[in-house]
Amino acid sequence: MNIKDIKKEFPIFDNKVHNNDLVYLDSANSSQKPKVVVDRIYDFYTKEFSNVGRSVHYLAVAATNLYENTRVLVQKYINAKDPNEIVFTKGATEAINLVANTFGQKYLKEGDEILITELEHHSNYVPWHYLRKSKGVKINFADVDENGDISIESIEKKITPKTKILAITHLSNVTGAILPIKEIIQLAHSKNIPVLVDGCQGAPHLKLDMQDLDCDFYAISCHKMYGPTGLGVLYAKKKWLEELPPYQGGGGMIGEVKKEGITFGDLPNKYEAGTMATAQVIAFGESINFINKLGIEKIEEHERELTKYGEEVLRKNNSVKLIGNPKNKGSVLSFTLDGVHPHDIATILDEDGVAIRAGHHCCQILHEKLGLAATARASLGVYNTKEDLDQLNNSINKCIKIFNS
Amino acid sequence: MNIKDIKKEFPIFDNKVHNNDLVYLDSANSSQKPKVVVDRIYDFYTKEFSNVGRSVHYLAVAATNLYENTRVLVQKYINAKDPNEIVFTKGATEAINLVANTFGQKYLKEGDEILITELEHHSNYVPWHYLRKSKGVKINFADVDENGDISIESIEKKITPKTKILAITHLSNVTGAILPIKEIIQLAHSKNIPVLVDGCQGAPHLKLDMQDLDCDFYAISCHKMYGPTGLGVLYAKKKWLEELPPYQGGGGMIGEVKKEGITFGDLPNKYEAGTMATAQVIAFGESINFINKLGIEKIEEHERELTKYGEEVLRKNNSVKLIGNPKNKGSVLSFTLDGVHPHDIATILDEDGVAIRAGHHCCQILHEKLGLAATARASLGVYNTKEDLDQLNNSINKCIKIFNS
Amino acid sequence: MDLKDLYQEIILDHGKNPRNLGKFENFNKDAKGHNPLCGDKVHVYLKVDENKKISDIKFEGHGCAISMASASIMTELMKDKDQKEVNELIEDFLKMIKDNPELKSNLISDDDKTKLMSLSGVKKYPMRVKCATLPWHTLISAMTNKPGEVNTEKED
Amino acid sequence: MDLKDLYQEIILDHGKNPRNLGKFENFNKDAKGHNPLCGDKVHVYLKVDENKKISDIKFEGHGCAISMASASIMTELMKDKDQKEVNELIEDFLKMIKDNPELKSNLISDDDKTKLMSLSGVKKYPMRVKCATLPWHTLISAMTNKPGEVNTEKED
Ligand SMILES: Cc1ncc(COP(=O)(O)O)c(C=O)c1O
Ligand SMILES: Cc1ncc(COP(=O)(O)O)c(C=O)c1O
Repeated sequence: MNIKDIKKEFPIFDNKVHNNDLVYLDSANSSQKPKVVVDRIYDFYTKEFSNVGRSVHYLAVAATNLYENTRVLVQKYINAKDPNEIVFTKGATEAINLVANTFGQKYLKEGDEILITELEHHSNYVPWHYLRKSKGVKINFADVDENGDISIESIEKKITPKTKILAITHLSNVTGAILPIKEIIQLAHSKNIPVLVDGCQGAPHLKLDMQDLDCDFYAISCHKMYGPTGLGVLYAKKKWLEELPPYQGGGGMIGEVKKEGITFGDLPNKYEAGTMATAQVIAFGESINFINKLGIEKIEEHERELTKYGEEVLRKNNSVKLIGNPKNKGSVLSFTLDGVHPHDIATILDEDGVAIRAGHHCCQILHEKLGLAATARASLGVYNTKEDLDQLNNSINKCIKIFNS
Repeated sequence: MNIKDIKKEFPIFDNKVHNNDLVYLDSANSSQKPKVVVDRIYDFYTKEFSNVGRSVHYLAVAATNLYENTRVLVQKYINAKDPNEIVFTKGATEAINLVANTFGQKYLKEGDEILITELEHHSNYVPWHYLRKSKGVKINFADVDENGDISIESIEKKITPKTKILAITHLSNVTGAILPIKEIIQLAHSKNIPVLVDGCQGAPHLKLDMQDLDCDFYAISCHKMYGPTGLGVLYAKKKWLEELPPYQGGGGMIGEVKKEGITFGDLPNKYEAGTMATAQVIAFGESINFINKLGIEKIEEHERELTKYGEEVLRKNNSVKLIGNPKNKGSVLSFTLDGVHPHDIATILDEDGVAIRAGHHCCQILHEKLGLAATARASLGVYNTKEDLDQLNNSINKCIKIFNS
Repeated sequence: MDLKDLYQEIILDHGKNPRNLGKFENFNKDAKGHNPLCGDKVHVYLKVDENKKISDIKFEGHGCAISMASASIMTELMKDKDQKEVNELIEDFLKMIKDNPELKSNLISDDDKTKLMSLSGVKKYPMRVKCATLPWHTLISAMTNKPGEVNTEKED
Repeated sequence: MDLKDLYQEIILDHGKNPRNLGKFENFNKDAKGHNPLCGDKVHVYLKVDENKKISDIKFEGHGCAISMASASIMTELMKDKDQKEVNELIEDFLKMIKDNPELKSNLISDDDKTKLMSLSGVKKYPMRVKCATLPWHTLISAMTNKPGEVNTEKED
């Protein structure tokens, strides 16, 4: 597989959009799926389908093995110590809710502080916000700088003796800033503060090593990682999964159930209540295989080159204002055009088959700070090419022409 | 489509299990998927994939329409008043957790009582159990009778002035009892008690009419309804969805997000935080279409006939002890054999390609009451035939032979 | 080409230079509208006189060309209309955006109809319909003085 | 046929008439094992003497033929073994069930080996391996006197 013609592995690109080739620049929202992943879903449902873990018949045994196999693939992919540190959820949003809810229940009390940043996606703010009401905690925000970056110092400044947990993004879905999370985690740990990393944009684009990073929690969104919708991963250090209370209750996560009380199952079952997203988990194994086959290092390199090229092209375009100029930028190119609202940009680009996103990208706090109600965002995946970025620029010029004629 | 040869619509039956035809009798656990549903997933991912609701580009618009279309299909299928009364969740388990959590937060306080039954699946007990600890509520259990049935009187007996909510199954996944829920709901409402119905086994087998039933909440598991894994539906009366607090927090469910506070979005967004199971929701639309094409009344009739036949066959077999003899029995045949443990039965049946489930079926309370640690369960779907039940009986006889030789 | 229908001269003009933008002192009704998915916001201010006639109308807000143009044109047309007329116009507009090929009301001149029909290009852009209708729903709120915001996610 | 390997005469016999079933008065170590997914339960009681030798061993519980036979055969073989021997036998058995084609230990007679090897039929039935190993993991707990239950979901 050559990364230059990886588009062929993605059947979506055989389709036309408004009679044009699809130039898909919305991968930060959700990535397209390689054929192997879609085929795996098809084959599973048509040849192997069964529920996992509960029946002893042939199909159930096979499905359970496939399901657990993905857990090991994910473990290895992110270099976690133990497969039981991998919890499947319905999405990264649920993963963060799970941590906020159970950590809050067990460890937080009135007056405690949670530290997040101004860069955070709503998914890494709203779940913590709930604890304001239920527990009376306070939420502090580390300042984003004028480059759309978060520095170690900005975190340090907001840590107080009451800070009980730090929740921070790995890669901003608006400015593209890749945060120095390893150093930030070291800092937090030196003050005994556990760290949750929102890895939605990190996991699809950066090589991960949980043991090296040493974070306490890491949330992954599988549909942004060439995987199926309706699936997320929570990595958590084993000690947390053992110490925290369970989250949702239901079948499969219990030990003994009596009228007077209930004991809970061991890992990994404790956090996987009810019938899980079996087909999606199994197919996600193919997403990991797909990435592994290309090599995440190769993907990183390819995307770094593309991001640089995209920045160059857009900076040369005088009408374009790029949002964020972080030290270390990954796969996200947000921008505005003078006199053209991002929604209008998105509509006009779409006519050329160029799919981008416009809006606040679930980052209202950041947009308020930037003084913008909305931005346009082109975001990259493994299948993108320099030609895609040239087309983006051409279509941007068309917007300008329409609006300034 | 003739219901007699509906097996053809399910590709799984083209496969052999241990060189035998698959006799799938584990539908209460999870149903097999018709080709139309699997094809829909395939087509969506390969031709139409995009995230829902957030982008204005072509694919996103199309996906959003497809997604919302399923909401309307579900609304009509269960005759809800308003499509916004349909909330997509990751499963029935999450649906019940959502209600227990938010209802508990808002309305329950120490000393209040929750009424469930001895028939309930762990998914309709554990979420309520959490409120014991967090709120100091009490859980009461309506008695199951010797037929594995729940009578209106057994509910009435356990209602007290402190009962704040009733949570009850529609169709028992062990005894097959179809409960008189309409009358039970009337009774509860006459005492101002809202009712959650665990419809996991009801929805795939019985014609539903939310406006007629008048229940407050109804939980559905899509994978048991010829749909994809990783998806559930919560039906809730609009007034509840408006009054209750949100559940998980994240993108898409907010109104305005500021550092000081957050307002939440309107229905249906309020309860759908983060990227939803887009592909699964869209494919589930095809499950509903599939059922509608056959006609749920036809399916009911077919399954009633099969259940009756299965009961007859098994009652004639002197070694078999059927579990439960409810007034109104649906699609579930649980049994034991003297001297053969259910797990051994399941293994031996599996060798013949007969897939059943053995264990407590996530109903430990009921099994304790029955004085059994485990039962064997054959459960039916639209694709089953009388021949399947004959094969079940033959394979049961093989168990007996092995164990009594 | 559809884009030309969507971004007609008149839309671009009203989008860039919205009429009646701003606030005035003695308004007696107002309402805010918000589309949480995209962030568009509009705040409509009214002065309704004793005869239930809109004697003044302005708006504040930000959003795409479509929503700004829609608010701008709407405020132009609504001035001096009484409650009944306002309702008729709103209904007519919303129906046109949804299904009807044309505007039916006789309350406005043919020129004004042409102006309003310039917004009909959104019909081919389902995600943009909400941009065009947000100011109108907000006007409904303001007229009926419902407290709080109009949220375009609510309707249809 | 594989089923014949799984349900050998000896398994069926021990499954129906488990040896050492019950409890005795003066046990000094015990542990409970539980497989929450299927409900199998076993409770192992030991009397370990001053030389760390198992002078008595019994079990209570319920479960499938495989788990009952496994507990029955295990208790027969463990009597009068000292701690080191017990560990060696457990390790040997668990390895055999997982990978090894045969038992390697020289602590038991060929007849006893044959008896124990009768459980090897589960290798072809991955979901049933836990049934065979539950009593053995519970014995480990009892020997090391870990508090609480052994839960087969924990290992591998
Ligand atoms: C009666 C009943 N309730 C709840 C559930 C849980 O459904 P799910 O596992 O799909 O969340 C099931 C199925 O396992 C069931 O049969
Ligand atoms: C940085 C970030 N965090 C969280 C999320 C939420 O992920 P999901 O919607 O898959 O739960 C996203 C994606 O929308 C994101 O980009």
